[in-house]
Formats: sequence, C-alpha cells, structure tokens
Amino acid sequence: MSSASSTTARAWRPSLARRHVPVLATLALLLVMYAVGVSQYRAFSNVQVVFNVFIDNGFLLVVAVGMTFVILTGGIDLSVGSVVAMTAMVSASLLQSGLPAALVLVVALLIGPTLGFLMGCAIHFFDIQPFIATLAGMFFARGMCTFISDASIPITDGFWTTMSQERIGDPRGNFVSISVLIALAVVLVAAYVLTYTRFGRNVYAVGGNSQSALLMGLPVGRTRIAVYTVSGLCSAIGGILLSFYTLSGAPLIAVGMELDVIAAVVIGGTVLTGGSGYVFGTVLGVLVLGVIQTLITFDGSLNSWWTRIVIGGLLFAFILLQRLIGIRFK
Amino acid sequence: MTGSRPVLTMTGISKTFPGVRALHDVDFRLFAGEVHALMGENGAGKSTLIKALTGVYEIDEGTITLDGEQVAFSGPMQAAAHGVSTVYQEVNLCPNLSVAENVFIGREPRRLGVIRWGETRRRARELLARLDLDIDVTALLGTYSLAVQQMVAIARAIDVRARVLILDEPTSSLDADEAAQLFRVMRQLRDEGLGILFVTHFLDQVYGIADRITVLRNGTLVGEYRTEELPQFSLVEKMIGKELDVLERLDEQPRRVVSSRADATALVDTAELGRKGAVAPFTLRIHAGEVVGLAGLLGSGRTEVARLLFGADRADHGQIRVDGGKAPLRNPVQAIDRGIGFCSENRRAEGIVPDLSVRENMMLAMQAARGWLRPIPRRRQDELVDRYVQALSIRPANPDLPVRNLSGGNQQKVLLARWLITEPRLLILDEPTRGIDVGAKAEIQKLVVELSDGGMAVLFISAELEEVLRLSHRVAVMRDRTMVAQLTNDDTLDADRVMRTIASGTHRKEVQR
Amino acid sequence: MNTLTDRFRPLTGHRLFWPALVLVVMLAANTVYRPGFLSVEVKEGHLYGTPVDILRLSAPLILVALGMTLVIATGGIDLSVGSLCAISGAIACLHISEASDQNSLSTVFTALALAFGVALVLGAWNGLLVAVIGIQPIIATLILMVAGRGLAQLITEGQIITINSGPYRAIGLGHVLTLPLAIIIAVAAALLVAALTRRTALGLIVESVGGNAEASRLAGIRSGRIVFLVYVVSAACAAIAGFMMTANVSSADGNAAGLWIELDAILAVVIGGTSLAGGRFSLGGTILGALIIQTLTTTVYAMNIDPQTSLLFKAVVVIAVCLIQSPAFRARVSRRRGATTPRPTTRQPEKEQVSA
Amino acid sequence: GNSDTGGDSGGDDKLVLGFSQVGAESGWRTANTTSIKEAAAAAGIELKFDDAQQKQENQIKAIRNFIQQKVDVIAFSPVVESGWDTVLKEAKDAGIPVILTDRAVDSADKTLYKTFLGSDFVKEGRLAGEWLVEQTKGASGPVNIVELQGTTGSAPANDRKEGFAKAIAANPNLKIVASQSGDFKRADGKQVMEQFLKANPDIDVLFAHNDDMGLGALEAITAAGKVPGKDITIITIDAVKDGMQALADGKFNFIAECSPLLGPQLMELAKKVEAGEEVPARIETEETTFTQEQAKAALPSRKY
Ligand SMILES: Nc1ncnc2c1ncn2[C@@H]1O[C@H](COP(=O)(O)OP(=O)(O)OP(=O)(O)O)[C@@H](O)[C@H]1O
Ligand SMILES: Nc1ncnc2c1ncn2[C@@H]1O[C@H](COP(=O)(O)OP(=O)(O)OP(=O)(O)O)[C@@H](O)[C@H]1O
Ligand SMILES: [Mg+2]
Ligand SMILES: [Mg+2]
Repeated sequence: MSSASSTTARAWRPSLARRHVPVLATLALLLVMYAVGVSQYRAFSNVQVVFNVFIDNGFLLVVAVGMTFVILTGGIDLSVGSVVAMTAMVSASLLQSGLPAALVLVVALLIGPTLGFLMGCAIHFFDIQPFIATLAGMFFARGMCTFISDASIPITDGFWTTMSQERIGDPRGNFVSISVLIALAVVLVAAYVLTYTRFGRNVYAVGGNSQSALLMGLPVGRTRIAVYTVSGLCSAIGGILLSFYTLSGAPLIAVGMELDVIAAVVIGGTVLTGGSGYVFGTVLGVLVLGVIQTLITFDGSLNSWWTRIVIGGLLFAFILLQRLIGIRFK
Repeated sequence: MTGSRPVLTMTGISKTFPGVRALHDVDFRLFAGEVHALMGENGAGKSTLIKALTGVYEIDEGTITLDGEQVAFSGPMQAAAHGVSTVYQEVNLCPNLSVAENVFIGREPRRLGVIRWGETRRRARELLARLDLDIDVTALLGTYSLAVQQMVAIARAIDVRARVLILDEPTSSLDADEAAQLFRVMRQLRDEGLGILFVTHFLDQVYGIADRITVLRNGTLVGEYRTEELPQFSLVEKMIGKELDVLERLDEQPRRVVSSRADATALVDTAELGRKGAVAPFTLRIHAGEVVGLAGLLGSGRTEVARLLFGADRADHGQIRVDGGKAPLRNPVQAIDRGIGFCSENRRAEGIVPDLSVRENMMLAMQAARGWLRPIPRRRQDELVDRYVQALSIRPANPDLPVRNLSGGNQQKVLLARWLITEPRLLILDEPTRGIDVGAKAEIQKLVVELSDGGMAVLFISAELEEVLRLSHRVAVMRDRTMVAQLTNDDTLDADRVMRTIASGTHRKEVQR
Repeated sequence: MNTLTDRFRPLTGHRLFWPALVLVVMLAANTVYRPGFLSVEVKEGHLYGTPVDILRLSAPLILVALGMTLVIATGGIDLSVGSLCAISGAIACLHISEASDQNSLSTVFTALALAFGVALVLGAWNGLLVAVIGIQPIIATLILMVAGRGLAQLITEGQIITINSGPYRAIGLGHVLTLPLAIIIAVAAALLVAALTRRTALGLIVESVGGNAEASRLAGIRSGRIVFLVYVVSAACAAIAGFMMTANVSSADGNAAGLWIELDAILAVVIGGTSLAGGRFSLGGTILGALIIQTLTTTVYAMNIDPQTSLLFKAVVVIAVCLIQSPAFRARVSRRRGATTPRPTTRQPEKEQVSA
Repeated sequence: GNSDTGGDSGGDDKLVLGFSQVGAESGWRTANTTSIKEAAAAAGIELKFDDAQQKQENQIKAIRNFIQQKVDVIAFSPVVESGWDTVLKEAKDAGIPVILTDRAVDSADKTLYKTFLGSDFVKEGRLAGEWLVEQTKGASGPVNIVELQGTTGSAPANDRKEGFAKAIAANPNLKIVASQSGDFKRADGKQVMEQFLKANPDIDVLFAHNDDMGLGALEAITAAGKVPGKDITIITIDAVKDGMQALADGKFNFIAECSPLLGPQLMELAKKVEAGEEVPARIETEETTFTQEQAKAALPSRKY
C-alpha cells in the first residue's frame, strides 16, 4: 500500500489542469477573437464595445446560468426562450393594466419558477424525458404569449424606463446598464451556490451518475426538480431584463433563444451529459456569441445568408480550436 | 449479543420483478454488535434483499423493523437518516467528483450552510487513512482504479453514525491486504456496537469475520446459522443445493504444469511494450495453450498491461508480435482480428450494454468481428447462447431479458460467454471471477484449464493469488507499474514467494532481462 | 396489482400500444367534431380526404424522423435536418428552374442526384465532426443548422424559386395506384431502413454503441464508423424529405423549408419510445409519433383552432401523450385507484416450494 | 475613450448609412434588401448592412454597434413595433438621425426618429376589400370568404386584416367563414387551405395576406378539383413576380401592391436628413393595385 504514495503527487496536477482546460481554451480563443476585431475594424477597441456586449447579452447570460444548472444534471431545458418571452409579455400586459411595478415584478418572477417546478416534477415523478417535458413547456409558454396579446405591448412604467435607460458609467462616457449589474450578480450567486452549497454539489453528483447519487442517499428528485425551478427563475429574471432592454413585451421575441443558450453553455465547457462545467465557462460562452455578432455588425457587408454562414463558420472554427487545444493538453 | 433484541428484522419479504421472483418469503435478522454474512449463489437475491431493505425497491410483501419500529424507507436517503448505511454492489459513486467529495457529499461539514472545503478534505484524508489509503483526495474519483473507488465507497459508509452497516461484496475488487485492513475496521465498528451485514463470495473471509450466516438460494431462505456451527463444506452445499464435487476435484489437482514451449514461436510476443504514465516497457511472451497469470498489488498496473495487449490503449513504446509477425495493435478491432479477446474488470462501464438482452450482449463481439452485413442466423445464435447459458449456468436462463436485470455475477458470466463465443486464441481475463459465487468460480477455473488444454492461451488476472497460482503455467509479477519478474510455476513457487517478489524490488532487473 | 390490467397486459404491454391509442383518440375526437373527417373518396382516380392529407403531409416528417431515430439511438442528435431539407430542395429546384425543359425526366433526375449528393456530403460533414473530431452532437449539428440555412438562401439568393416541372411535382403530389407517391416513398424508406437495421446486424450495433460506447469499442465495434454512418443516413432522409416539401408547393424557399422540423422529428422519435439517451430504438414507434404530430397539426387547422391557442393545445397534447406513455404515471394512477393499502403486510399462508 | 476615435473617421466624406434589416424571410424582403444595396451604391453612400434574422434583440445590438462606429445615419425596419426607446435615445444622444423603413414603431417620443418610409398595410387591406365589395355588388346570396393571415401578431397581418374587415363591412353579404394563420408561407398556406376546403364546402373568395400563401393555396384548390380564379376568387397582397404571373394567368383575381423598392427613396432621405433638412414625418411608398389585365401589361417590366 505504501507504494501508492508515489502516485500521490502525480495525480494532483494533471487532473486539476485537465478539469480547467476547456474553460481556459475558451478564454484564450475569446481573447484572440477580440484581438482580431480590434485589428480589423475601426472603433472596435472602444471600451464601450465590450460594455455593449454585456449590455446586449445580459439577459442571455442570466438564462444561460440557469441552463448551466440543468445541463450539469444531464438534463436540458428547451422552454427558456419562451419563458423569457412569456415573462416579458406578462410584465408588459400587467403594467399596461395599471398594476404597480413592485407587484408586477413579483408576479413575473413567480411564473417562470412555477413552470420550471412543474416541468421538473413531470421529469422526476413521471420519467418524462427532459427534452420532451421542456418542449411542452416551450409550447405552453409561447402559446401563453400569443394568448396574452398577439401584438407587442409597450412598457411606459417609470421604474422600467429608469432601469432601461439609467447609465452607470465613467466620466468618459462609457457605461453599462443596470441589467448588466443584475446579470453579474446572478452569475456570482450561481457560482457560489454551485461551489459552496450542498444543493450545488448535488447538482454535480446527479449529473455524474444519478443512479449512484440515489444510492448514495442524495436527494436526486429534489435536486432535479430544483434545477428546473432555478432555470425557470433565471428565465424569469432574463425575461425581466429583456423587458428592461426592449421596454416592451413581444409574443415572438426570443424565438430560438434556447439554442443560443445551449450553445453558450456548451462552448463554455459544460458537458451535455452532465457532471462537469462551470458558471464562469458559461459567461465566456455568452461572450463568444456576443463577440461573433459584434464582429459581423462591424463588418457590415454581409447579407442575410452570408451572415448565417459566417456565424456557423466562426462557431465551427471556435469549437474546432477549442477541441484541438483540449486534446493537446490531455 | 444473542440475548438482545435484533436491531433489524425483515420478515416475509417477497419481491418479484417482471418474469423473475427475486425474493420469496425471506426472513432476516441482524443483531447489534455482530457481523452477519449473507451468502448465496449469483442471483440468489442478496443484493435485492439489501435494496428492499433500504427502499431502493418497493417490496411486494413483508415487514421490516428497525429497533422494534416498523419502517418502510422511501430510499437510501431516508434509510441513511435512520442509521442504515450501505455500500451497494458495484461502485456507486460519482466519478466526476473529487475523492473527498464522494466521501462526504450529502453531509459535508458546513458553517452557516457554506461547505467548508478545507475541513472536508482533512476529514476525508483521516477517514481514508483509517483504511490505510493515502491518495490525493482532491483528484477526481474517476482517475482511480476500481479498487480505490471501492475503498472510497467503504470510507463513505463507515463515517456515518450508523446502527446498521451493509456491505454488498465490498471485497470483490480488493486484494488481501486491503481486505485485511477493511476487516480490522469492521471488527472495530462491531465492537462499537454496530450491526454489520456483509456479502461476499470468499468463504475464508466469511469464516474470518462473520459471527452468523444467513443463506439464500434462488430467492428463498435456506436458513440462519452461527458460523462456528456451520462447516465450510455444508455452507457451500446449502448455497448451491447439491454436493460439491467439482470444487473438490479442482482443489485436489493444482495445476502446476511446467511450460516447455519457450522455444516455439510465441502466439503473442511483446518487446519493451509500454505506455507513458501507465506501464513501464515490458517484455512478455505468451504461447498457445499457456496460461500466464498476472500478480501484483492493486494499482500495480495489471489492467494496463492487459489493455495494451488488447489495443484498448495505444502503446507509445516498443512493439508487439503476433505469430512472429509484427502486429501494431492500435485498437481493439485489430486485436480481435488476430484472435485476442479481453474481458474487462469493469463490467458496468466497459462490459455490458445494459439495455440489450443477454443474447445480444453475448453475440456482440462475434457480430462485430463478422461485420454488420453478415448477421448471425437466429438458429446459430440460439445454439451458442443456449450452450453458454448452460455451461456457465447463467440465471435466469432467459436470454431475452435485458442484461441489466441480471445479478452482478451473472452479468460477469454473460461477458465471459461473449468472448468464449468468438473462440479467441488469446483470452485476456481481468478479474473474471470477481463477484462470482463458489460454484461458478470453480466452473470458470475449470473452463480456463479446459480452454488452455484445447490450445487457447490465457492471460489471467486476479486479486486472488491462490487462484492465479492454481491455474497458471507462468506468473508475471507487477509492481509499481513495472513488470518485475516472470516466474515459472513449478513446485517451488507458492504464494509466499510471489509475495516476496512483489515486496522486494532488488532483483527486478535481473529477472527481466 | 389489479386483475383487469393484468388481463390486458399482453396488449397494453406492447411498446406501441399507448402511442397508437393516442392517435386513435385524436382521430376520434376529430370525427366527433367534424363527422366527415375520416371520409375518403376517389377523386380523379386518386384518394382524396383528410386522412390521405395527413398521411401525405406526414411523409417528410416520417423520413426525417427515421434518420433521426438512428442518430438518437447512437446517443446523438441531429439539429441540422431542417437546413438540409432546405438545401436539398433548393439545389434541386435551382437546377430544374435553370433547365430549358423542366418536364424532362433526365433534368429532374440530375437535379435529384445533385441535391442528394450534396446532402450526403453535408451528412458526412456532421459525421466527421461528431465521430472523428469528437464534438458534442448537438453543437456539431448546430453549426450546420445555422450555416445551412444560409447556404440554402445563398442557393436561392433569398428568393423563392418557383418551378413548373411535372415529374418533380409528382414527388410531392403524384399518385400511384390512387395512393399519394409521397406516402409510398416514405413507406419504402421506412422498409429500407428497417431492413437495413433489422435484417442485418446494423440495428444491434447501433443500439450497442448508443447503450454503452466504451463497451462496444472493447467488443470490437468500430463505433466511429457507425456514428458517422447514421449522420449520413439522417442527411439522406432529410434530403428526400426536402424534395417532398418543395415538390409539394413546386417552389423552394430557403428560409422556410423545413423550419423547426428537427424539433418535430425529435418529438416523433421520443413519442415513439426511443430514449434520447441512446440505445434501443423503435422505427414503428417513430412512424406512429410522426403521424401523431401531423394529426395534431391538421387538427389545429381542421378544428380551426385559434392560432393564439394552438400552441397551448399542442403543449397539452404533447404532455398528455407522454404522461400516458410513462409507466411511472400509469403506476401512480392505478395505485391511487386500486389498493388503498400500499404495502400489504399479511404473509402468504402457504409457502410455495421452490426447486433448487 | 471613444470620443477621439470616431470624429476623424470621415476622412473620406462619403455618407455612412447603417441599415438593419429584419432578415431574409421572404422574396419580398430580399427584393427590399437588394433595392437598398443597389440604391446605396448608386448614390455613393457607404452602407453598413446588418441582418437581424427576425430578432429584435439583434436589431438593437446592431444599432448600438452602428452608434459605436459613428455612422452618419441609421435606418432600420423594426421587427416589432415596441421597445425601441432606449436604443433610439442612445442614438439621439450620439447625434445620429434615425429613419424607419417599412414598419413603424410606437414610441411616444416622436423626436427619436426623423421619419418613416414605407407602405400603409391598412390601406392595402382596404384596397383588397373595396375591390371585392365592388365585384360582389350584384350578389344576392351570401359570399363566403376564407382568410389566410400572415404571421400571428405581425403588423402587416394585423393591419391588413383590419383594413379588409372594415372595407367588406360595406356589404353584409360578405362573410369571413374561416380565418387562420398561414405564417406568410407557401407550405402553410397550402396546408391551411386544404382544411378550409374540407371544412367549408362552398368557399367563394380567398383573401391571403401575401402572394406566397395565395400561391400555396392555389395548389390546394387545384388538388380539390376546383378552378382557382373561377370557382374561388383569389385576392392577395404584395405583387411579387410569382403572384403577378398567377394573376396574369388568371389564377388570381386581384393583388394590392406592397412595394419593396424603397431604396432610392431611402437614400434621398438619408442625404436630406444628414444635411439637416426638414423632412415629412411620414412618407409612403408609391403603390398601386393590379387586376388580371393590368398584370398582363405590367408583368414584363416587373423587377422582382
Ligand atoms: N432490476 C431488476 N429487474 C429484474 N430482475 C432483477 C432486477 N434486479 C435483480 N433481478 C433479478 O433478481 C434476482 C436476484 O438478483 P440479486 O442481484 O439480488 O442477486 P445477488 O444474490 O446479489 O447475486 P450476485 O452474487 O451475483 O450479486 C436475479 O435473478 C436477477 O436477475
Ligand atoms: N493505493 C493507491 N493509491 C493511489 N492510486 C492508486 C492506488 N491504487 C491504484 N491507484 C490508481 O489506480 C490506477 C492503476 O490501476 P490498475 O487498474 O492499473 O491496477 P491493477 O493492477 O489492475 O489493479 P486492480 O485491477 O487490482 O485494481 C492508477 O491510476 C493509480 O493512480
Ligand atoms: Mg449482488
Ligand atoms: Mg485492474
């Protein structure tokens, strides 16, 4: 037995590095991409461009954080885009009908988690595959959107307008919106929960092997239901942020957002089969998508189809490089 | 302890799975301060009884009382909360978490709801030290061998403030030292008043530690006995329900045939084959009809040798010859093409395809070798499957059950059958007898002898040195991921000498060259 | 358990029983709403009626879902099928539209071969990313899902290419022996895939790779090749589906053709009882699933369900279908209805003797 | 900092126009894009083009980036009506004038954009309805109309529906018996029409919110053994080439035009706005309607 101690030191370094390789690779490539932008396009180096990436993707970030929880357990949540839209729609229509902002916030923040909870229950108690349960959730939430109104509803409420238009910035005119701060707060809380609470660790355990987790006496069912609830909550917050962002609720907004979100999470190094990944990686994943989009707008010469082809191409280049770097370091 | 009331009683337990009656009216009781062995053949219902107790399965009938109070646990979590701590058969931990976490997850030390990582690691180290295991607790569990994982699972179970500790085949992947260490801890816990339910297929372990034995056969209770009142012989007879002749014959004829084929072309011949970080370069020849045993402590690199020979991992040093011709084995397909088969020690991750039926699992390797365009005719399948279900007494004998529904030992037999069907020229068996009951173990040993008589070469890896010695013509000894010796199995070789070779690193070089 | 359910076990135990029941219930509901729903008549030498419409319209979905079934059985997923439909349709229509004689059979066959070839190449691309480079399937195919739409639009230059070709039209609308050709193609494809998987060992190998990739590798299966193959097959199915869709309206719309069909296809596969985790698959189930989804769509139109509520309706039906299929759900319901004592504590009076 | 980077960017004094397009969801939209690109090139304007792929979020991002790049004028076709105030305010603060094209926004603060250039969807619906009322003046019995709506909730769908409904109210015989969304697409239009035909044995008129759905419905009508343009009168909106062809072939009966060719008008406006000239708050594109005869005459010279 004592001979084993010689392996002790060896096991430590590689495994630590290996766990972080995907995230580090993403970070490095993101910086490269940013550098390319700076060298190619006028005004790309403005600090505000970076801030804009955050402003424009704050809601995406929050939703992606929720999705990270779900994917870490090995599940998937397709309902997020629709729940975001539904939350925005509900807020807009309640505000329109004259309810006070505080009450609207509470109501809007309750709907998402409730739906998430129900989907989680369907998944856990009735063994319905997450893809299907959340697909039904997606249909439902989208249906609710058009049910509420089939045209977009503007928001004129004072609180919303302030949240939307308040600029927090430096004297030189660079600024971020309040939504960015909220999004970053969500990120920090999520990272904290995943690392330092039992719930967070259970999420990883369930993703690693849910059968084992069950036999280890972990509350698998509760955890599973909870992650969908968390995802629902994040989608609700994302929906509120989106309503700050657009100052309206539109029934067809955020269509297909779930795919962006999943892509961001996976690019951030979280494995779809669950059990491994970090919230910080997800932040990077969202930034990657944001920077790709910024690059394309700055270019300003691509027509519709080339835009799509180039997005696909950049995504491919990014994932390929990330993968190659990952292999090299293994 | 006899006078006291049992801490745990199970009465009239029945449990039926679709098509299988796993338990029928079984009674069981466990006293505080005893080690109680639960014995039975593969598929007798041991694991099922344990899972019925801890609420993994809902029982059809029967009652369970814990400390005189009737209970019906909803699952392991609730059972653990009531002081029933369990290590289930097959390692059930999370490979993606660190060792420390696996030990403590669900009851991490916390302050104000915040996990104290430093404390968690410290306590994990302490606990593992109790089992004499000194490993990096921050490394991911998945990077360690099955044996280490098994120890971690045990560490996890013994930390709980439990009244009842259940260990379902905890020693199957441990070597003798490891097991001895575990027994020391078990005795200590027993003396502290814990009731311990212990499942194993090693008879000497039972007699070494158990105070009482309950025997199951085919899902029914045979009886409960005090260990000292039940001779080993009648225990086995009670388990298998018939006279044990096979077993004895084997015991009487230890095979120690000297291999005299060193001059002929070897079937497989490695020259300084190695892989960085896995095994140091080694040179090994295996001839047709020869059984080569691999001995070594846990983690000494036996599995790695096997994987290199099968092309499961790619060697980055040296070369390999098959039939005298150079044969780079870069993947399993190439190895199989050359007549090599490999039965992995990790049957759940690398062996069975749980959703597929017994039949499909058995036919897999042969089908893969034939290619998908040439399906094996149903008649031929039936023939082969029936033959091996019989030969290995796989139970239940219904080849259309999903293999996941079989007991652990029977799954192992299915895997063995998978390779036997392909009629390989070299069969690599990594712990083939792990978790297999006495009867079946004897069958497998007999099989190995027959196969090698029929000209098949076998590389035999087992944690049980006696077994290795009994079957092998030659024994290669591993230490620290290096092949330190190759000993011919003549009259002078015994367990003691092998152990000494493992222990002393001095003449490693001479032996190898 | 209760005896009634026991008696019907052989029937209800069949894996396709519940999806089939759902389909029947949906058709019945439609018939109640509009008695003529199920009526079929012969008009101008071919069958005409809503059931025929459902079959014809579900043909592309069946095709896509067949390929998707194999992909899912290996534990993967293919999001790019919608884009592949659009690309293959666009290429075929473009080629035909540029020909001098759009009705010439050789033009149509060249167009089909060309488009099919491109689809195979794109399928191979997906397979390469997943099987060789090792990118997670959902992301690997997402690339082509995004870029492929762009390619389709590039081919059509953002316009809708309208063609006027009798033979091509026949793929979507033609009839053979009174039956729509589309149905016959779909059935033929289903039989082909079934033969390919069940008459050879391909099905077993696919299921094995999806069930435990590492174990399969160690059993000597070249899982890489199999995974590669299923993406190519999926692309081929999507290509044919693309022909049908475009032939159905005699025009190729790079933006709209096959939009979101990947979700419907995945839904069909899962309703049919194949797990997204990979492993066992059921082609029959997939076809039933596709029929259920098309019936659902047609129901929305036929009942003139308000577009505002049609998605809600779809959500309800999907969840109902899945619940009814879930053994856990049925167990719960029947337990609630049946025994009030969950765990009988009485022991059987007579012990049965079990032979050793 | 950003204040010193952009200012001197106008080394060449070409006018820079940032244009954010909805997407390329239809032939109409592509024609619109082409028109804008060609007109920009012809007018010597540097165009920064961005495609939002039908997502409002993307459009907002694009406008933000235009502001960063300090373009001279921003123009865009909003995906939806609401929700532009914040970003338009940022543009205003940066001193960049904004022109809306094709679709309007509902901002209360009208100073956020300079002008709107586009069609009047309500009018299109109304023109279609008025033609029908005119045609059916003599009808004694009820006239059954089915309506293929555009994408649920989109401005063109809502407005065309409204305009049409108002117009046909003039004749109580005209009745919409079924109305479903065909999502502006051929395939959907066809599928919906198939069900319309089965559920309603006597349909007299089809009103489709665009040509594509009408073209899809054509197929369904033919398959049902009816003669389009005769058994069922077909009215659509847009007048894209395929639609005009159908009209000229007698399969459609009437099309209200909705012209995508607003590039030249846009460039002119951009120059005026940049120069600080006053422009009207609303400019409508020049549009007309087509009957079968007019279509035959106009078809050879159609650009899209
Ligand atoms: N989940 C299940 N579904 C169906 N049958 C099962 C299931 N689990 C176990 N069985 C069957 O129940 C019987 C008892 O199995 P069990 O696992 O309890 O055996 P065991 O005594 O632990 O054997 P081993 O020594 O091989 O571990 C076996 O016949 C097995 O095939
Ligand atoms: N006591 C130990 N301390 C640290 N690491 C260990 C120990 N035992 C095993 N390992 C780990 O196990 C791995 C090698 O195990 P391997 O499977 O080669 O051993 P083995 O000889 O086949 O043993 P067995 O099959 O009996 O588990 C190494 O990665 C090593 O880090
Ligand atoms: Mg067992
Ligand atoms: Mg080993």
